[in-house]
Amino acid sequence: MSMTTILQHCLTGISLGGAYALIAIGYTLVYGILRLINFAHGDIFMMAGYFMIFSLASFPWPAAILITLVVTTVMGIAIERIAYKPLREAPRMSIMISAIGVSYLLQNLSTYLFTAIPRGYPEIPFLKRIFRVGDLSASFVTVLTPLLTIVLVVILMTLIGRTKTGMAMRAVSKDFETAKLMGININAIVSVTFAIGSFLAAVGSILYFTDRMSVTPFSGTLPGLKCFVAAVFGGIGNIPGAVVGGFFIGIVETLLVALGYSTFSDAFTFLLLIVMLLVKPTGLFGEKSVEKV
Amino acid sequence: MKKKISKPTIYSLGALALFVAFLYWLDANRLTQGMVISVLQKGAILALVATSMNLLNGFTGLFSLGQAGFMSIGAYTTAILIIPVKNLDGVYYMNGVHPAIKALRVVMAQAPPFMQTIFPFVALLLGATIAALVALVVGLAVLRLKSDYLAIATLGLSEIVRSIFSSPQFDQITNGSYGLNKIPNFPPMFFGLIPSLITPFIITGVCVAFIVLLINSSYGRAFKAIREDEIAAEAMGISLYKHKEMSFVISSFFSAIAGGMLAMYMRSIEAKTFSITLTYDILLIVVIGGIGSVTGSVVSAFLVTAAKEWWLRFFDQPLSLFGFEVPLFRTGFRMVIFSILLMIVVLIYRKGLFGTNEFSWTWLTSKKARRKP
Amino acid sequence: MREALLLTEHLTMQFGGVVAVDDLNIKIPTGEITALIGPNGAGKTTAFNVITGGYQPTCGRVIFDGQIIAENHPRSKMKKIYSGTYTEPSTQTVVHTPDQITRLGMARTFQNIRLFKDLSVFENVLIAKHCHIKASLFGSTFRLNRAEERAMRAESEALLDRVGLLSSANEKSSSLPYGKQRRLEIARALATGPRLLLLDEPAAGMNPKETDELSAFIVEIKEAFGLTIFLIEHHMNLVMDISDSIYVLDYGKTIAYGTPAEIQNNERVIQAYLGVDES
Amino acid sequence: MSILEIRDLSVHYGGIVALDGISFSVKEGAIVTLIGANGAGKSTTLRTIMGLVHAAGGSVHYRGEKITGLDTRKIVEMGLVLVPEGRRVFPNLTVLENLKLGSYLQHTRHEARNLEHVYDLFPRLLERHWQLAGTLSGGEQQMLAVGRALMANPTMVMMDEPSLGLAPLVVKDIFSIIRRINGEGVTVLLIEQNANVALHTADYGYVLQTGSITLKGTGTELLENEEVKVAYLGKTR
Repeated sequence: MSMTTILQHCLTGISLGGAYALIAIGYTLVYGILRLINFAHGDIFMMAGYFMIFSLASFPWPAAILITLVVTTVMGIAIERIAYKPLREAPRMSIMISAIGVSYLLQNLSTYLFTAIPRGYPEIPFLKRIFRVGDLSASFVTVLTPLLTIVLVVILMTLIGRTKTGMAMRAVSKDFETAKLMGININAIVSVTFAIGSFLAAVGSILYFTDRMSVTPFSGTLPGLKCFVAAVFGGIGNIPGAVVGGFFIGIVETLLVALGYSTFSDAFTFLLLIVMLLVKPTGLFGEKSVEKV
Repeated sequence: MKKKISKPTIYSLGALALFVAFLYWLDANRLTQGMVISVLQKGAILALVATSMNLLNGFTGLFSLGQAGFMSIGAYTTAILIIPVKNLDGVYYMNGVHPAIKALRVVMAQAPPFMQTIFPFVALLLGATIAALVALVVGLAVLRLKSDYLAIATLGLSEIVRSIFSSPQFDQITNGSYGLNKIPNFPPMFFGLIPSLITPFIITGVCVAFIVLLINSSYGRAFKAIREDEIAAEAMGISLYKHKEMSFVISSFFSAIAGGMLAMYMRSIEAKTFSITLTYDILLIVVIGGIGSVTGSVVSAFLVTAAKEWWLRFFDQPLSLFGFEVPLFRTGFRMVIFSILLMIVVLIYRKGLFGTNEFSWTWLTSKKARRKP
Repeated sequence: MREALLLTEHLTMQFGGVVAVDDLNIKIPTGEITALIGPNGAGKTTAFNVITGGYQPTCGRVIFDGQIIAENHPRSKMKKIYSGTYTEPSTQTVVHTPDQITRLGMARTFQNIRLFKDLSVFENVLIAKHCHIKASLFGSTFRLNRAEERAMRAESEALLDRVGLLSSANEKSSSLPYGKQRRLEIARALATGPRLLLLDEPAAGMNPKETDELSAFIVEIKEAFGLTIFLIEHHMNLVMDISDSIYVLDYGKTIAYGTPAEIQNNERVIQAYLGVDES
Repeated sequence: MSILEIRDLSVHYGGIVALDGISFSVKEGAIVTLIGANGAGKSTTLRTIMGLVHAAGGSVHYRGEKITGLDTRKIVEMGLVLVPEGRRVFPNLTVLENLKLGSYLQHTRHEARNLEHVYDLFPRLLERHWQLAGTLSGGEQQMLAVGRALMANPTMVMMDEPSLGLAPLVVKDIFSIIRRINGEGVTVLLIEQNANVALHTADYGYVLQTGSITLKGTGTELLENEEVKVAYLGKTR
């Protein structure tokens, strides 16, 4: 393999990793606060793909992007309110099953509404513009994805680090009850968490699908699970960890595909998960938690 | 002392006899009753996986999502061992069949006829044994994980198995992404005394009976103790590691038997068949039936299959009432309705059909009285 | 003093830099009732958890009936932050899981009742009998151990009768009133056939009348089953009533040891409980 | 005039009666203590008042208004705060952030003023304001927990075992701070196992035994009462 090809693959990998990172943040935030693997997160990402297809059919792209972001965010909040909130006091298995149920519902609903046939993802012209540097060529979206990811992560970190809401989020993730004693509205904080997660999933969706050109009702399942792995890998609850995990999985996956092991790229992700859980369950940057008997 | 047969036993035997008679009737009318047969057979297969998943999730409290993976091990093993030798080259027309498999199958084909009739069952058992061994090894590692981490690790495991089966590196064994077809249907049992149509019910019956016996044994009680409270169970002298491993291995064994039967039922399999969605489908059956109820899982498997494949079909057809075209009715609507029903069960009627109760005749008659206010 | 059934030597349990149990040396004489008392957060339950195998000690050893059931010495990272007073190098590491320790003959109850809530009273006790089962998984599934199973059931029934819970044998354990739940938890521990019974705050949440009943009950089962009892308790009436000797723990350290009368008049104990008179 | 009035409050956990119809009141501007052995129901009382635990019966009135069943947030807004048992500072947040969360419902303008006040009471916290709360010593964490409560500009503070697990000298510090806060007009309800120090500090006290109030009186009265000792150490045989 020539140097150029390797670089080319790395570029693709970084781009894919950026999209993964954005989705992984959603998992990590929700898990951090509710201790829930939001199995429906990948499907929210998939739905965002369809929202874009339909909004771009009738609106110019800036409006379409805005609509997609808003609708996806609202959907994320609604899912939490309807399917997770009633189960907050229930055993952990119930809420996980509910999340799986939502995932199932979204897949079936989108099959019904949009059929299982892959829908072409519309091209947003400026994203598809091709850049050439020497022998390397890349579309604008490939370059934009990692950059945008970094920018969004920095904004998010600032939000969580500096604002009152961010502080409240960190407090809630550690101790529900004491957070209540501060007068923090837990439900509002949980909603904010889902809003941020869904918003980032929508951004990730636009970047991801622009590169992949079509959406099916099952497009979200595998990327969703992989991004959860990314979140676990980086240390669940830890945002930079999720980003690192996302990039890592994106790059390794791309390289494996390039080497002709495309079917093993999924297996690799899950192997990584299992090994990580066994060797360092807290992930790369996760903090230890002492369990009480 | 003369044993007195109790009323419930008579009812049960009666119901069983009626069901068997019905199956024989179906066998006689198999040309006209295709839909019923198909639904019942699939129901029986899913009843077995659901029960084995319930053993793990409902009775031992281990939230595992690896069923599809173990089913695929059973399905592939069975398929490879029972596709007729004459069809092998046709099935593997793209990549050719692995010489070892070919050789084994040729030897098997020369066995005496009565051996031939038990090969399908041997294949099912072999698949299940392999799955159990995989579970044994994997269990050493993943069973240390707690609740959601265990769920995601087993789900990952299932995906690993799937990607191995579909990878080009194993083309000559699994036929990669083309999958396997021309798989023979269920074999008859007892030299044709029991027609092939009834075979899956017998297998499921035997396996479910085993699971029920296990659950009601001392070991089953230990499983339940772990479900209720791990720390207390351990303090009562129950080895968590040993019992979790037992439950995981047994559950995987029976999932693989069901997988093998699924291969016989569908006649063709591919790695995609055993995706996460299949595990979700089974989980939903367990949830609807009641987590921790074997009868719940069995009844729910038949109900869900019948509803999905048969009764709710009309949702997928355009419907006109009194000349008006009813909106919404078209392909896929059935599954939406089904998902919504499911969410209602999950959110409102959380115990499912049976909760943690088992069906019994006395329970049936007193159900009204016991219903919660 | 009679021979000790349980001994701890220089037992220390550290969580990071926090020393929860500090150089604990106790002797539980066979056939006696020994109490461990001390203010909230003194490290009593931690000591219990170390003894029953829930935690691996940082240092020191636990000896049950002459056998070392847990031993450890501070290593690697722990060595650096180890703040215990015990310096004599202990070289071996012995670990037993809680279930192994139970099978050796030591059973416990929990501070916040941990019954198998969804199971019946009878099943709760029957499950505890499982730890000594001889039949294999298949033997038990195919009912090849009829005699054993029958014996397990008969013994469980007898035990429930003994503790006065037979009439509620088929009730869900969580539906029992509080006092009976406590009693059931003790019965369940007894079903494992222990020689040493550890009770973690058995009277927590009980009113004086229930507490008195419990005192009598503990003495009764001690005699009936030939037990040695080690208990943590805050209800001083109970402790003073039934204990042969008492250890007092404060900030992880043993501050007093003696008979109930000695403890009640010990200045340090009174201070630990009522606080320092600051005026 | 009593600022807090508990009438016949009972709480059940499953089948367990944690509080069996207790009644007591707290005078405005006073330090009142509720003492009793472990498991007597002291923490449950405070948690029920704050709306963290559902009351099975009875009512809580704060400044004449019934607050039973209200959202914790509303109760904090009304100026009643709790310093929870075991400090419960947010270990992943800095000292300053912990304090800021204390005035979550306050206007930013008040926040600065409250902060100044808290730093004045606990200069230690100012020194360590950038440090993660999890790295503080037990005593400092307790100061932070108290400071955080004061950030809400409360009319009344309830404290759940502020002396728990602290060295005697630190306990002394904490109690002198409690008196100082009280001197500034804040009503204090104190829960303690450490009866001596609590009764010396308090104007009035109640003794709670397994879910019921068995004794009451002024601090000095209770200190001299032999029965208090019995409640802790049991009857002599």
